[in-house]
Amino acid sequence: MSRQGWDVAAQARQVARRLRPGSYVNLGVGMPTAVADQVDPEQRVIFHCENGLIGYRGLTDGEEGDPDVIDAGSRPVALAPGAAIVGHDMSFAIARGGRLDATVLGAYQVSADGDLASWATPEARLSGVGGAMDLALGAQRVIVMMRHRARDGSPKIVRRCSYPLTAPRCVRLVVTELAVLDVLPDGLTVTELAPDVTFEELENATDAPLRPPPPPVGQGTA
Amino acid sequence: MSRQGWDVAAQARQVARRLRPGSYVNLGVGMPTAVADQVDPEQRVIFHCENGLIGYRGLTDGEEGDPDVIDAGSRPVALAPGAAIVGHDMSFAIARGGRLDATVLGAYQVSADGDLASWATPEARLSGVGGAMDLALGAQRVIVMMRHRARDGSPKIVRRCSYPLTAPRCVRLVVTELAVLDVLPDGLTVTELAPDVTFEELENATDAPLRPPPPPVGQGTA
Amino acid sequence: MAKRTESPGGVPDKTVSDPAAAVAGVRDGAVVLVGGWGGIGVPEELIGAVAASGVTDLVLASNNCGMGRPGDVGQLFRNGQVRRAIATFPAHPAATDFRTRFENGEVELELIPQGTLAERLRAAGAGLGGFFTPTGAGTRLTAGRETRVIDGLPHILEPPLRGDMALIKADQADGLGNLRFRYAARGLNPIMAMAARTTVVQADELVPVGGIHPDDVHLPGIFVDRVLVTGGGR
Amino acid sequence: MAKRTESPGGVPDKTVSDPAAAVAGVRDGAVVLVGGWGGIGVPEELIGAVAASGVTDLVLASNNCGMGRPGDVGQLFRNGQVRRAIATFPAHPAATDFRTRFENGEVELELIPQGTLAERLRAAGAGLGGFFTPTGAGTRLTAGRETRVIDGLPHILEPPLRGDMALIKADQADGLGNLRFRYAARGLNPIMAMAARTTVVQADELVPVGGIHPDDVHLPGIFVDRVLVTGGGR
Repeated sequence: MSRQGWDVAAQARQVARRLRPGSYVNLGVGMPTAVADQVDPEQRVIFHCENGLIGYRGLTDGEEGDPDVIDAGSRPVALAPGAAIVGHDMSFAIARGGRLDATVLGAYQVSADGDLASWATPEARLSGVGGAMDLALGAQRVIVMMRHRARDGSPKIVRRCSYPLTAPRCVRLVVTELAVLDVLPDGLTVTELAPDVTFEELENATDAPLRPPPPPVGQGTA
Repeated sequence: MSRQGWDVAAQARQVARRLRPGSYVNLGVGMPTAVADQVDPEQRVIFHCENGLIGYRGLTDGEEGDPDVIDAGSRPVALAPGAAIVGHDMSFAIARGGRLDATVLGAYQVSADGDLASWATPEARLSGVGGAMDLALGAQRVIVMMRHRARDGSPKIVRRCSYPLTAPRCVRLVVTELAVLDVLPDGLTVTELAPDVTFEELENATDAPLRPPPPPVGQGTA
Repeated sequence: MAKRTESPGGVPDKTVSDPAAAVAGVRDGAVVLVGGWGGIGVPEELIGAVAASGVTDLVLASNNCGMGRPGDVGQLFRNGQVRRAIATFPAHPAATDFRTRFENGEVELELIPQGTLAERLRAAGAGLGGFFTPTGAGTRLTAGRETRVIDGLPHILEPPLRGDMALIKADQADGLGNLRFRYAARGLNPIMAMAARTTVVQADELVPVGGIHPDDVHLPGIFVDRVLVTGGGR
Repeated sequence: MAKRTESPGGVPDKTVSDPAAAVAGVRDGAVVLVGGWGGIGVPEELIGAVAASGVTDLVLASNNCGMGRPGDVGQLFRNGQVRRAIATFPAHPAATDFRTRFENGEVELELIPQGTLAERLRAAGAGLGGFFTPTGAGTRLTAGRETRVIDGLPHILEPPLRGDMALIKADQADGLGNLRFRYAARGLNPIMAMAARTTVVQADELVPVGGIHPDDVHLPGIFVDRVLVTGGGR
């Protein structure tokens, strides 16, 4: 079965182009690590990893990494000019202290009012929390990058999370392979749909009310 | 009036020779700073200053200091081989965390049970505390180095401090220009008298019971 | 955090051209954190700029309240710009400007142990709500404060100390605000930078971005908003 | 703190000759802190020495519970040496040794957020009695814990996390135990060193005393008791 919507690189580009130029952005484990590979260098985004790297970039084709320079997924990356290294105490001081303009995190579920569930499933006895709670709580803007549905097909964007929360009411933007959604005080608004996805398909894949994207420029009704 | 007892350098040597070889020792503001000049380099004591220097020594005659290498009294000192610099957060983590084998502090009063009063006089509206409370509380061994009497002639070693405390029951050793005294669970014991001082003179200058020094070796009564 | 500027090439550049621009936005009533200890690591140009700005009613957190040196925080007391001082060693004999104001009842003083000052600043920077420290327990300095016995030892609950603006002094800075300090001039400077909404650095030397090895950055630029290069120093 | 040895010349020398000597004194029931994150900064020689020592009933604090690499903490679970694990990410797919013990009820798990782990270690090293953090408030992970609303935000009271022994990995060490770490291999290693009664370092390289510039020491030797030089690494 071919994947509907954006591939991971395209999905990462959707995240990347919504990062403010010159801002400090944490990339969490899983899918979000791909954002460092897809960002436009002209944006001069400075990527933070919970392990203490501040200022890294994805490797270029064929570039060899340093074993001690890895991202949240233990994947080799490279230090950018002006990088700085800190220990975990300082790395999480940065996170909790509000110095991150944004964090991009994976998730199991996101609710219509921005609750984030990303660390445990209801049934599993064993789970891992890592740095997600500190990041979700401390970053100025929490961006979730995830598949739109779980492996069993169930929606991951829901009215109310059934999975244990990472932090309540923190998510501001959700980027899936199907769409980009803003979490606004009055609900979820679709900002952009992947080219091969209709609003009705998106609604069917989502367990929460959605407002449609604005009409393309020049095709307004007014 | 010539000073009775040890001069400051000799008094500092009395402190210095009681520091354990290879130990980490903080030197506080005032008279204690002189200890760095008088210690035997063979003892390999590593001096800590609250400002974040770990591993310094007094300047040698004619040696020029670096303006950014100063002790607790803002006096130029020199870094020893293997020195390390930390910020104040780490410097006081070291103090409170119990990593200092000893601290040498000045005092207004020391009580017979080791209470330390070193930061405020009862009458002054304005006083300064600096790092004394953290050091007195955290160091494994608190050594007081001070004049035996206040400027007005009143004893500074007292049954009970009338001045506000820096920390209770923390002082283990007191070195004045007249004598060296151990603060033991059952009271003050004189370990050594300055050559020109008698035990009776010391008792007259002290407002707490004193036990006399042991007889010199070879002249015991047994 | 202050708005960041960008140079034409798109590289974030936190350098500013003059002391007034460095402290722009400091307001009456602001909590200002000023680095320096024992006369070193003192951001004299920035203190002078705050003095020149004429702001008043400041809450000033700093290790001392002046040591009688022309560029130090003493001038802020002399000018009557400070409402309240938070310090560990305000009683320096040469701190006459502070002393006069204090004795006339024109300045309040919050006296705190140096390790507690450091830890309160760090707690603010680290996004913590407070901490329990054994320092000062059982002394006049903490009378009436919330106390809890932990592991048999009384501890005082200390709140974070946040600043609206931090004025700090570094040895080297790059355009991203990565900093290095020199010997004991490090002091309170890094944790004050962490604790403030807007952090302004006076640096002796500007180095190119990449000129500080990543492992040798003492304070990452993420805590720094503006850098004034003075070329002074060593 | 462990007793320090001295070389014949009187210079304190914290180097030890072999892994067994490095971890000497580790006892049944000890709280052992083990550095490393994501497979780097892992003190493999020291973990191996604890495995070989045969001690049991350990409380093991470490970011993960193994990642399926031969030298990592997984072997301590395989050997049945651990009673309780304190970790942030124990669920690595390759942590099969831990998972088996956990699912059989043979190992307890205390799962804590990574920033809280870091801060609890630092609090122990800094002689603090605990701290309030907003992390984890309102989640299942902190259910039943002491909570206080500070500045409108619920905070959890977290206790310090002290170790009997820390096993850490550094890039460079001198004989006084001054350390440098390499890039992201720094991680939890410095704060674990601060938090333990006895800190043991596995260093890739021994440099002469004075070989690290004082401003470039990442962790001062005052926190270090023993150094095992492996010559491994880069």
